[in-house]
Order: sequence, then C-alpha cells, then structure tokens
Amino acid sequence: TSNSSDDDESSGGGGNNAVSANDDTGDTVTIGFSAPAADHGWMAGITEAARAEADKYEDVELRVAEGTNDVSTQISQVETFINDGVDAIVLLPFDGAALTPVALEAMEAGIPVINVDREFDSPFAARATVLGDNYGMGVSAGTYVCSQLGDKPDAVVAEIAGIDSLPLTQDRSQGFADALADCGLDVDNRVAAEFTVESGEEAASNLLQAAPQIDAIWNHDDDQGVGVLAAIENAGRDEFFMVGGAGSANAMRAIQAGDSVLKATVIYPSTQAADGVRLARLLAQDKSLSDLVEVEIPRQIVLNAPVVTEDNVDQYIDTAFES
Amino acid sequence: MAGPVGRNLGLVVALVLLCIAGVVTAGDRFADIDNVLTILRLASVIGVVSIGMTFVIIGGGIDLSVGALVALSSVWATTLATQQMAEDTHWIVMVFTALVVGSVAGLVNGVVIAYGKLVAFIATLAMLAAARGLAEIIANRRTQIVQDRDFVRFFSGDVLGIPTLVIVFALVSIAGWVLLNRTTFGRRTFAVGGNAEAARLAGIRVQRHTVLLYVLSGFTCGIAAVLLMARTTTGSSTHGTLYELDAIAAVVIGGTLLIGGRGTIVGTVLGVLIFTTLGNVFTLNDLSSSAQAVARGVIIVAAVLLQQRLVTGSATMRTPRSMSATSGGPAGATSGGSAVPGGPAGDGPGGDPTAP
Amino acid sequence: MAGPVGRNLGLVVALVLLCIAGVVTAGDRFADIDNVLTILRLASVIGVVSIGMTFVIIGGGIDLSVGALVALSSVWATTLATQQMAEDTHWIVMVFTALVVGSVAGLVNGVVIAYGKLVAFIATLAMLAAARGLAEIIANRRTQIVQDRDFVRFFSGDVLGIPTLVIVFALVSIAGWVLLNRTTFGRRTFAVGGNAEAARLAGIRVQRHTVLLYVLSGFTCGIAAVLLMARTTTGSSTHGTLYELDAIAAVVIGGTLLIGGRGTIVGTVLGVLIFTTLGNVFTLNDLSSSAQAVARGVIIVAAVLLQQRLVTGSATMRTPRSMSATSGGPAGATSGGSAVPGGPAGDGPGGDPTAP
Amino acid sequence: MRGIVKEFPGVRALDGVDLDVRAGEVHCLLGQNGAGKSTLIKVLAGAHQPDAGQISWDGAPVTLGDPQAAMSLGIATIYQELDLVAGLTVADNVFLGRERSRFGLSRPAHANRAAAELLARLGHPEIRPTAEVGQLSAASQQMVSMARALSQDARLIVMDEPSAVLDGEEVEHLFQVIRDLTAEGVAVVYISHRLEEIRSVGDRITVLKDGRTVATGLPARETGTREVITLMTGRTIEYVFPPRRPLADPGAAPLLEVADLSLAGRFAGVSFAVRPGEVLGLAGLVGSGRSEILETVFGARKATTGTVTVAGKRLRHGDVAAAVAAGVGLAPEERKSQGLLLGEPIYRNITVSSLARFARGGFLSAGAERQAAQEQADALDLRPVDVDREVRTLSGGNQQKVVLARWLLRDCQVLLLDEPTRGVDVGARSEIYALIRALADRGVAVVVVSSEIPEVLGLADHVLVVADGAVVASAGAGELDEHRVLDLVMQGAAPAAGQGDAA
Ligand SMILES: Nc1ncnc2c1ncn2[C@@H]1O[C@H](COP(=O)(O)OP(=O)(O)OP(=O)(O)O)[C@@H](O)[C@H]1O
Ligand SMILES: Nc1ncnc2c1ncn2[C@@H]1O[C@H](COP(=O)(O)OP(=O)(O)OP(=O)(O)O)[C@@H](O)[C@H]1O
Ligand SMILES: [Mg+2]
Ligand SMILES: [Mg+2]
Repeated sequence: TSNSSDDDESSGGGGNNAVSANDDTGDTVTIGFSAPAADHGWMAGITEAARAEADKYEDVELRVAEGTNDVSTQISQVETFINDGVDAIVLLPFDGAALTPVALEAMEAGIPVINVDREFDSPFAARATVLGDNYGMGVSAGTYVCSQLGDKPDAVVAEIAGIDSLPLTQDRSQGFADALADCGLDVDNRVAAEFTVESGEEAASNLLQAAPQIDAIWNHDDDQGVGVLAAIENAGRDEFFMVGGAGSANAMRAIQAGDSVLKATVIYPSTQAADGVRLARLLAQDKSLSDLVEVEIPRQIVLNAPVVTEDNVDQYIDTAFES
Repeated sequence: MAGPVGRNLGLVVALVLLCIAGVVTAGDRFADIDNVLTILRLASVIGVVSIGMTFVIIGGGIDLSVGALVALSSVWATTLATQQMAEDTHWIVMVFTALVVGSVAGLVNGVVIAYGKLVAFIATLAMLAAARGLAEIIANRRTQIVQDRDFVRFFSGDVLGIPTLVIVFALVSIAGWVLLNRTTFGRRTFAVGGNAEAARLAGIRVQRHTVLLYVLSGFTCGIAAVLLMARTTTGSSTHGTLYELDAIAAVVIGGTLLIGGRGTIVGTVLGVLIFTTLGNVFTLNDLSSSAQAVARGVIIVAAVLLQQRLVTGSATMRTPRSMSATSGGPAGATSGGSAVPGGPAGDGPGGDPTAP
Repeated sequence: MAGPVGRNLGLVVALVLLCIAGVVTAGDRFADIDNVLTILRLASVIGVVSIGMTFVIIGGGIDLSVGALVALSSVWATTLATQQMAEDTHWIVMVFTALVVGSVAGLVNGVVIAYGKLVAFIATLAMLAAARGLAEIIANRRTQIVQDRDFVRFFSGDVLGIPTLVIVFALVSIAGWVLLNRTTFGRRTFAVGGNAEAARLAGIRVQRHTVLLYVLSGFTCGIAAVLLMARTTTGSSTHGTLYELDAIAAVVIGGTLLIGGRGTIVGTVLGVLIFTTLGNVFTLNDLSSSAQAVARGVIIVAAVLLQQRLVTGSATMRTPRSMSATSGGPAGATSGGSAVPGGPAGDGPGGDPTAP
Repeated sequence: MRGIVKEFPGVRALDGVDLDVRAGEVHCLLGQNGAGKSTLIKVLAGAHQPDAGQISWDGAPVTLGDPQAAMSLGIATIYQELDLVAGLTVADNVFLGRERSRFGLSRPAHANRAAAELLARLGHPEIRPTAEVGQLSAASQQMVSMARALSQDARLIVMDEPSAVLDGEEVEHLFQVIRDLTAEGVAVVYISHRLEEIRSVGDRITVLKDGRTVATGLPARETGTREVITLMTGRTIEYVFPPRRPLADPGAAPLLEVADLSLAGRFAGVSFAVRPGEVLGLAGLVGSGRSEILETVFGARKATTGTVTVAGKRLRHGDVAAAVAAGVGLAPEERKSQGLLLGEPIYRNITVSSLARFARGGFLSAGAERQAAQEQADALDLRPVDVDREVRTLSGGNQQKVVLARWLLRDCQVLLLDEPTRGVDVGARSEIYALIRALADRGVAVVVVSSEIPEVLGLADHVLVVADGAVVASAGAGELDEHRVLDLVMQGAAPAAGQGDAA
C-alpha cells in the first residue's frame, strides 16, 4: 500500500469538513515547504504527506526545498522563498530557535509562515503553528508503562532515545521521566540511536547486554524500532514489553499481530506538515477552518499523542506512515 | 603562471554554466539580486571555514573538526555567563569568546599533531567527537538564544545593500589571499605542505608552523560561529554539522591538492560558490531531494572533469610533467586519494607526488 | 619486521586496557560471552567494509562512498522484484544482487578515478551523494523488510555458538589478509600506493589495478549490506550512514598510511574492535552520549599515542632513516594529513614518504 | 633508434636523436645535464611515447606503448631516479610486476632465494631480500635496481647514472658485472658523467647535446677526454680544480668548531674545525656516516653528545632553524626529497631560507624576491633562465645549482655540501668547483662530502677520512693521495663491520 492512498483515506476521514467551500478551487497559491533531511522514515513521511496533500489541490503549487540538517542552508531556503514571493511558507525547522529570525523576516514581508513540529521561540514568527507534542509523547509512553508496571516498584525500565542532540529528544525523555516518576519508577538504562534502523539495532544490542533483565522499553521512534526488534529477536529476549514511538504502519501491524514484544506505540503524527499545507492554503486564500465558528485560522494546534495498543490499533493503522 | 582566472577557468565555466542553468530554469527568480545575496549569505559561513581549511590542506594537513568547532564556539559564546558579560559590557565580548574558543581548540589540534605526532586525520576526528560532546554538555542540548539585539542587528544588517555576512566573507577571503600569496607565512605554508623535510632543512620551524595552521583554521571556525550566531540568533551544539565534508569538498574542487603544497584561495571561493549555487538552483526548481542528491553527484564529477579538460587543454604549454597524464596517468590516478591528477590546479598535473 | 602482534602492539595494549576497563566497570556483564558476541556482531558489518577500505587506502586512494554503497546494495537486494525472484528460486539471489550492485558501483568509482583521472576524494564523494539518492528513489524512502525467513535465519544463526555474521567477518578478514600479503594482487597494491610511477615502470597496469581496488571495496560493501540486511531484517537507504568516517578511522588507527603504500589487515581489524568495544563499554556504563563523545575523542588520541610510543620505543634500532623522527619529526608531523608520523605501523616511522 | 623526437610542454627534450646499440657492447651515452639522456632511455623503455621517430629491434620496427612492451622485448632499464617502492621488501621490488605465483598465491621463499642469488652475483650478499627497501642506503637501493634488471634476463640493459651513488670500489664491482653481461652477449647502454668510467668500461660513445646527437659510435677508449667534453659542451673546459689560495689569515679563529660530536649508533667522537676561507673534505666509503655527520652538525639530527660552535656561538642540538639563523647552510645528499620543493618555481626554492629579507612585517615584496633569485640564477648560469619554472622540470645538475643558490643568497658563513656534484655534468661540475673555491675565498667555511676521492683531494684544503662512524685520519690535502685514502678507508672499515649499510 502506498502512502498516498493512505492519505486519501485519511483525507477522506478528515475531509468530512471538506464538503464546505474550503475545498473549492480558489486562486492558485504557491507554498514553500522546507524540512530537515529525510534521513529517517518519519521525516520522509512528513515531506511525502505534504506533497500528497498539495497534489490534491489544483490551486496549490508546492515548492519543496531540499531537506537539510544545516540550519544555515535551511535559512537560505526560506530566504529563497521570500525572494520568490511565495504566498505562504510551511516550515519544519531543524532547530526552531535558529530559524526564528528568518521566519520573522518572512512574516514581516507579509508571507504567512506555518510552523510545524519544532516551535519557534518568538510568537510573531509564525501565523499558525502545528505541533506534535514531544513532551506529551513521553508522558503518554510513561503513563502506559506505569499502567502496566505500576505494581512493580523495582521494575527495570529502559529507554532507547532518538538523536540525542535534538531538543525534541530531550523533551520526550523529560516527559517520559516525569510520567514514570508519578508511579515511582525511573529510567534504569538509556541509550540513544539515530532514528535509523541500523542505529536502532546497534543501540538495542548493546542495551540488552547492559541490562540482563528488563521489564519495559520505550523506544522513541518506530523507524529505528525495526532494528530494535531485530536485535531483540537476535538476542532471544522476551521478558519485557516494548512501547514504540511515532506510529509507523510497521509498528502498528506488529501490535496488531501481537506476536512480538511491541505492545504499544505512541503516535507522533506524520501528517503535521500536510496539515500545515492545508492551513497555508487556507491562509493564503483568506479562508477559515470550517469546523470552527472562529473566522480566523487558530494560532496554534497541538496534536494529540495517543497510545496505540492492540485494542485501538484498527482505528489508527490507516493513517500511519509507512517507514 | 596564468592568472587566477586562467588557472581556475574550468571552475569559472562551471559556475557560469550553473548560473545559465539557473536563469533558464528559474528565470528572474534566479537572477534577482535578492536571490544572489541569498546565495552569497549562505556561502559566507561555510566559505569562511573553507578559507581556513585551505591553509591547513595546503600545509599538508586536514581538519575534520571544523564543524564541531563552529558548534563549540557558538555554544560557548552564547552561554548565560558570556551573554551576561556581553550585556554588562559590549557584544564584542561574544565575538571575542567565539574567536578565542575556536583558536584554542585549533591550538590543541595543532599541538597534538605537530608535537604529539598524531596523524591529522585521527587527531581532528577525535576533536570532532570531543568538541561536539563538549558543546552538548555545555548547552545541555538546548538551543541557546542570543539575547543581544545589537549583536544580531550588526551582523545581520548590511552596508550599501551588501549584507554584513557577505562583507565578512569577502574580507576573510581577501585576507586569506594576501596571507597565502603575499606573506612569508603563506610561502612557508606551501613549503611545509610541499615537502616538510626540505622545509625543515631550509630552516623553517615546521612544527610551529603546523600549529599556527590549525590555530588559523580554528580561528576561522570562530568567525563562522559568529556569523552563524547572527544568522540564526542561536548557539547550538548541532551547528555546523558535516561542515568538514563540505569544506574539504569545496577546497578540493577548488584545485587544492589533498597531499598539500598546492592550492589557491580563489579556487576555494569558487568551489564554495558552486556548491551553494547548485543548492539554490535545485531549490528554485523544486527537485526532490533524492533526485537532487543524484544530480549533485553527477554535476560534481562533470565540473571537475570540465576543469581538468579546460585547464590541461588550454595549458598543455604550461603543464610540464604531463607524462603520467598522457600515458595513462597512473600516479595521479591512484594517489587520487591525495593528488589531483590532471591537476585542476592547472599546474603540473599528474606530477608524481611520490617520486623523489 | 616484527610479527603482526609486535607491529600492532600499541593497538593490542589499547584493546586490552579497554577490556580491563570494561571488566572493572561493568564486571560480568562485560565479560559475558553473549556480550563479547554482541561486540563481534556489531563489529562485523563495519569490519567488512573496513577490510575493503584498507585495500583502497593502501593503494593510495580513498573511498567515501562505502556507506552509501551499503545502503544502495541493501535497498536493491530487498526491492519487491528481487525478493520475488528470491522467493521463486533461492535467497542466494538477494545475496548475489547485493554483491553485484556493490561491485558495479565500485567499478564506476574505479573507472572515473583511474581513467577519468578524478581525485578519489571527489569522485567517491559524488558517488556518496548519487548512490544514497538513488537508494532513496528506489526504496521510495521506505524501509524494506526482508521477507525471506530462510535468509534471515541463515545469517543471524550461528555455527557452534559463533554467529554467522562473525564467521563471515572472520572469513573476509582472512581472505583479505591472504590477498594482501600472499598474492601478486596484494604486492601490486602496495606498489601502486607506495610509488605509482615505479609501479608503472615495472610494467604494472596501474589504472586497471586501481579499478580493481574500488571494485573490491564495492564488493565488501555488498557483503556488508547482506550482513546488515540479516541483522536488521531490512534494506534501507539510511543504512551505513557515516560508515565512511568509521571505516577510515578504523583503518588509519590500525596503522595504514593515508598516503598509501603501507598498512595491515590485522591493524584494521584491531581498529574496528577498539571502536566497537569502546561503544559497548560506554553503553554498559550508561554514559550519556555527549560524555561518550568527549571520552571517545580523548581515548582515540590516547590509543594512537600509546601505539606510537610503544612501537617506536621498542623499534628505534630498526628504523634507520629516523632523522626526522628523532629530531622532532616535522615531515610526518605536518604531512600528518596523510602520513602517520612516528608510524603507528611501526615500520620506518618518519621515513620520508616522498623518498624512493 | 632513428630521429626520435620528444616534446614536453615548453621543452623539446629530444630533437631527432639517433642511437644504435649492438649486442654485447657497452654503449655510453654522454651529454650535459638536460641534454636529454634520461628522456631518450625512457622512450626506449616505453615509459615515454616519442612524438616522432622510429625504434627498431632486431631490425624490425617496434612500437613500445608501455613499459611492459619494452620488457617483453628484453629491454631492462635502471632509471636515474631510483624507482623502487619504499614500503616493499627487496625481493618484492626485484620481481615487481613479474611476480611468480602458484595458484594465485605468491611464493615469498622462492622469490627471496632468487633475489639473494642475484644480489650475491652483484657482490652484495649482505643485502637481505626481506629488508624493506626504504630502509636501505642509496647505494644498496641502486643494487636492488640492478638486481631487478638482471632478473629480467634482458638482452639490453639500460643504466642511467648507476654509479652516481656508488663509491670507487662498488663501481669497480659494477663494471665487473657489466663485463660478465656483455660477455654473454647482452648489450648495455651506460650513462654517466664520470668520463674516466666511460673509458674503463665503454665500447662506443654517443654524445647528446640539447636533444640532438652530435656524435655517435665513437670508440670509447680512443676518444680523448678533451674531445668528448668539447662535443658535449661546445667549448673546451679544463677538467681541473681551481687553485687553492693560501688562507688570508691562517691564524683566524675557526668559524665552525665541532667537538666530540656523537650520534648514538651512527658515529662517535667527531671533532674538527674549519676556518674562514677553508674547505674541509670528508672522504670515506658510502655508508661510513659522512652524511650523518653533516646532518648532525646542521641540527637535522639531534646529537647525543658534543658541541657545535659557529663563530663562537654554541648551537642548540637538533635545531635546524637556529643553525640557519647562525649562518649555516646544508645542501643535502638527497636533493629531491630533502632539498627541493619540487612543485614550486625556481625562485621560491632559492628564496625560501631568506624570506625575512624580502618581507616587511611579514609581507613579501615579490618583485625584490624574484629579482634577487634571478641574480643568483644568472650568476650560477642556471638553465632554464626563467625562474618561474617548476623545479621538478629541471635536470639534476641545475637542481643542484638551485640548492646552492639558496645558500648563496642567504650569505652563509658555513656551508655544508653533501655530494655537491652528484649527477652533475663536467661543465657544471667545473663551475661548481670554481664556485666553492670562490665562496671560500670570500671567507666562507665549507665542508664537502664526496664519494669521489679525487674530488675531495682536489677541492679540499684539509681532509678527514671517515670510516664506520669514526674519523680515522686527518691531514692536509697535499699530504694524501688516492691510494693512501683508500687504504685508510679500508683499514677503518675492516674491524668494525656489522654496522655498515648492511641494514
Ligand atoms: N636513521 C638511520 N637509522 C639507521 N641507519 C641509518 C640511518 N640513517 C643512515 N643509516 C645508515 O647509516 C650508514 C651511514 O649513512 P650516511 O648516509 O651517513 O653515509 P655516507 O657516508 O654519507 O654515505 P652515502 O654516500 O651513502 O651518503 C648507512 O649505512 C645508512 O644506511
Ligand atoms: N617530464 C618533463 N616535463 C618537462 N620537461 C622535462 C621533463 N622531463 C625532462 N624534461 C626536460 O627535458 C630536458 C632533458 O632532460 P633529461 O632528464 O633527459 O636530461 P639528462 O640528459 O638526463 O640530464 P641529467 O644528466 O641531468 O640527468 C631537460 O631540459 C628537462 O628539463
Ligand atoms: Mg638524466
Ligand atoms: Mg652521504
């Protein structure tokens, strides 16, 4: 199944509101889109979802800059969009704070900026913000672990983080730690991978050696999770359960099948940028969110980070990204 | 032999072709002055680093730690303490801090390499890991925001329409050119990189000079950190990721030999501009990033081949040891890891670097 | 001179120290057989790549594209079409595909470098970009799961308790050792890297040999892709990220000169083991990744210094033209980008690399 | 070979050269530095492709597209620049490109044995086949090249200045090998700048000048030295040493004083003093440690004990820069690897040690620099005249002049010259002798190392004979003759064997 068909369905779901005039073709708008390098599945899913979303509208021309993890390069991409006079910019910054000045510049130039995923540090830098909830993700994972292990105060909890130098990773870990603390648990072993299958396998292999007995693992990212599961299988370990993160289709299928240690995953929506594109289009065309009474697009939308388990997986699997 | 343009003819042609491609595919949007400034602004940060790298490579070394040093300098210059001090006095304190941190780290590199006799590749790779780790620890993995508005205003402003960043880059390039071509320091750099033993026997203090080269590279990293701080209003341990590869690529495509002893600042600047313009043209044309990667690979190869053909073609009269080049140039071909066969530098291509 | 152990004494000592550190800090968890096998399994993939890299570097080149080639091979070998074919016949088809893709990409590298006379650094950097882009396009940026259970079972299984991965690594190492030290091909690799002009005058077809070296490197990337597919049960365009730096670091720390002409397989294997063990010990001690980075940098420098001191210390009587080494070794110190001053390889440190 | 033409960018190295070599003869190729001798034999070896001309072998025209083609015809070449792979063993180098293998596996034992046989035949059984070539002395390396050529069972062996790094005894041995070869019908092309060698081993002579054949087929023994020199240079040159003049001030304090200098494991207890205007010669066999003495005096190696004093000031051990600052200059033995920045223009090579003179505040005045270099080049009659040419394209003799020019420009008080005339033709040689003498007359203290005993005797005021790392005799040049020196050298060498260049 390709992602775009998934998205069609999802937009079919979300498209209930599209019966409104919002989906009518309006003035053609050019939207600039810039995101970090698609060096892992979730980020690739982001860009792809954004493109797919734009394809659905005849009146949207999406200009996608090469994904980059160098803030300087990303800044220049936004500058290029400003020079170009695009109608709106959807920006998933590699580092929110670092991209703030250029976003401000765009706003000052009259180009609405939709900030996705990693927040700017100035409220004036974006017209609207679509956020995944990284801290909330950690909290959801922690709460789920608590719910399973709450009665075992000396349970061993391990964490496989994503790229450690990213603030979002810090947020997730913080949320996780906070939630665990609520039920008297803490993280006993923590390793960091790099959002890739391979790094996940490597980190997990070492982790399993470091901790001979584990009760629960939270793995930040389902992409690297494929590798983590491979490592677990190789080591022949199954005394614990694992919670994933991001919510890839792979992970959900594994949860559905129920034959691995992966019992749950916390969704971190990969459709944020697609939402951003929609908002950008509406903004550029002076439309509003049809399901809201409010005539203006809201300033901030924080997406939920629900826990997907065997019980509710059917509900989410269709919108999951393929990694 | 041949002026800088002649020697870098291929690069100039490649850049012009690239610009033509830009104009054809993106029209006014490319040729727009704002767009040109955008390209130059982007080129500034990596460009400054590449100038320092040019010296190190001509001097026979390599510096893999530049990206990490940019990160470390930017983080150190934006700690609460530094910013507090800057607020109490003047933002120049932040600039100063960045430059000192970069230079000192470069000093460590240099001492370990020259006196500890470690291979530069390993020593600076170790510094890469250590400096980035240190930056993370200092910043506690958070992005640190520059509070001083004056600092940002100064560096992100412009003079007569030319962004300060670009002016800094131009100044650094000119200073680099003068230093390399018009001073004893530059002359010694060529000597040390060309034949360290001969340089030593000619009375040059090779070790001390080596140290200075790495300090210089660290210093340019400090400058780059300042520019990046101005551009992003932040200091962060993720700044400068993979700058080492970008800088080395720009230097090498600019005709500087990886084995040292030969290279030009002009070539490096052109190399930086080619890479930056390439990215800009791609963005204007909305290419998917995978396709961009493929195209980038092909274009790099094409540009270097062009440079070789043009320079060796027009310069057969100037290229002495064309022996290996004509006869199937094996020396260069395989010491390719280090030598530039067919010599993009245009002088002495394929000159067997290992023959005595 | 001196057996492989003697020559790599410093590395062996470094590894032993590391193991002692592991035992002291993590006790049984480190010394556990499972843990040792984990280290070896992790070392296998990068180890295989490093063996190929050793040949390329001894031959005077460099291959920055290895990581991308691993990715491309793994993706190509796990496309629906390939997997379908494998299902219809035998999983060996997937292995075969990976090896062929790696070798052909290596062939392209080699031809561009040897006959196109491009610097290896630039040519393989271009291949890095292109191959990864191509991998992304083919995989459509998805992680492709290996469906064939037999394949996974075969490679992730073990023989007499030793994981197949480790056995493959051992076999590749032994084959590499024999090829380098006991065959004409190996002799010629040293010759081509040590003095390409002399090799040419001796009638060696230097260009053809160069091509073969890159094919060999591509081939090992194919093997590594197979191992990685087994380890992760996937093919992905993100596989092998930054392998180029890891492999080069392992090779160089193992005493192979970046300018070519000198190096050992044993050193490379030790280099790989040191890096992998380091990561393992860090994880067992639950070090933060930033602290790991700093420690890693310091330990790398320490290990190489140790290697130099130990080997040159015990070998002063064997190193004749040590002029530069004893008197403050500048030659090596600055050609540090390329030469190993004080020669971790233990043979002829400071021996002026340009002397015949 | 008929009408061979080879052009390099900017240079017509060969301009219609004819050469014919008969089986069983030693054909000597003569010519000044840069005449094109090496280029010619590289064409013959298939290493260069001629731009025009015809090569015939056994009467049939052949094309030598690459070195392998030449080798397969039976042409073996010993190149002027020792083209060996430093990192490989002696045996590997001997058989490089023609390795024997079984089932794809090499046979080191077999190769070692064969290499040992060849080296023994060359009179150098002490060179171990398993030794790394980079560790050997230049002379031993030359032997490895010889062994390489012998191993090819060639019908024509070309030797480009094989004797340059050999001392008298070794040269004699080489000649014996050459005679054995020719007796078997092998033809030899022999290049040397030492005319007396030509006379003793050569059969016929071909003289090159500026890339053209000026004479070919002259009988070696019957042609007079003067005639040959005239052919080579186009003028008559007295192959003599300039007259010594009495020291202006015989009682002057020594400019360079070396006392009890030692370098562990190499030489010990060396003492000497050189007064201004004096030329001190160091004679000895190859490998006796003369180069190392010079290098240690210069600070390029760190002395274990002893002192070096220049004009009353003690030099710090192991500090070249300090020595240079004190006015000491060294023209090293290995010109290319130790003396020259090959990729840089001539003028930069000349000025590299005097940069401070052309700099104000670190900034160079390029004009003054180039002009000063040009003056030196003109004074030494350097060719080409263009000081912007890369040094690597110069012939050996002219490269040597560049190194000398460097120290002349610096106005050195003490000049250490290690084999200053190696690979230098007769014309240039006389010039260099005159130059050395002129320097001495200007008050410079000169130390000369040479493997040619007549050269040391003719040039120096005072001679030290070095054997096995020790000074075995010290005498005025007039008190010694060639035989006496040889005797001293041999006596000194005999007892302390095992430390020589056996490596
Ligand atoms: N660093 C060294 N370590 C060990 N042996 C050395 C070293 N340098 C030189 N030798 C050996 O010491 C001996 C003396 O060398 P040196 O070059 O001083 O001799 P020389 O009299 O100048 O002869 P030549 O004419 O070959 O230069 C030689 O056998 C040489 O191989
Ligand atoms: N690869 C080259 N590129 C340019 N010029 C060259 C090259 N090789 C030789 N030459 C020039 O060709 C001419 C002949 O050089 P060659 O080396 O054949 O002289 P030679 O007779 O061997 O001199 P020597 O006695 O000094 O060895 C010289 O002017 C030299 O500068
Ligand atoms: Mg010659
Ligand atoms: Mg000597």
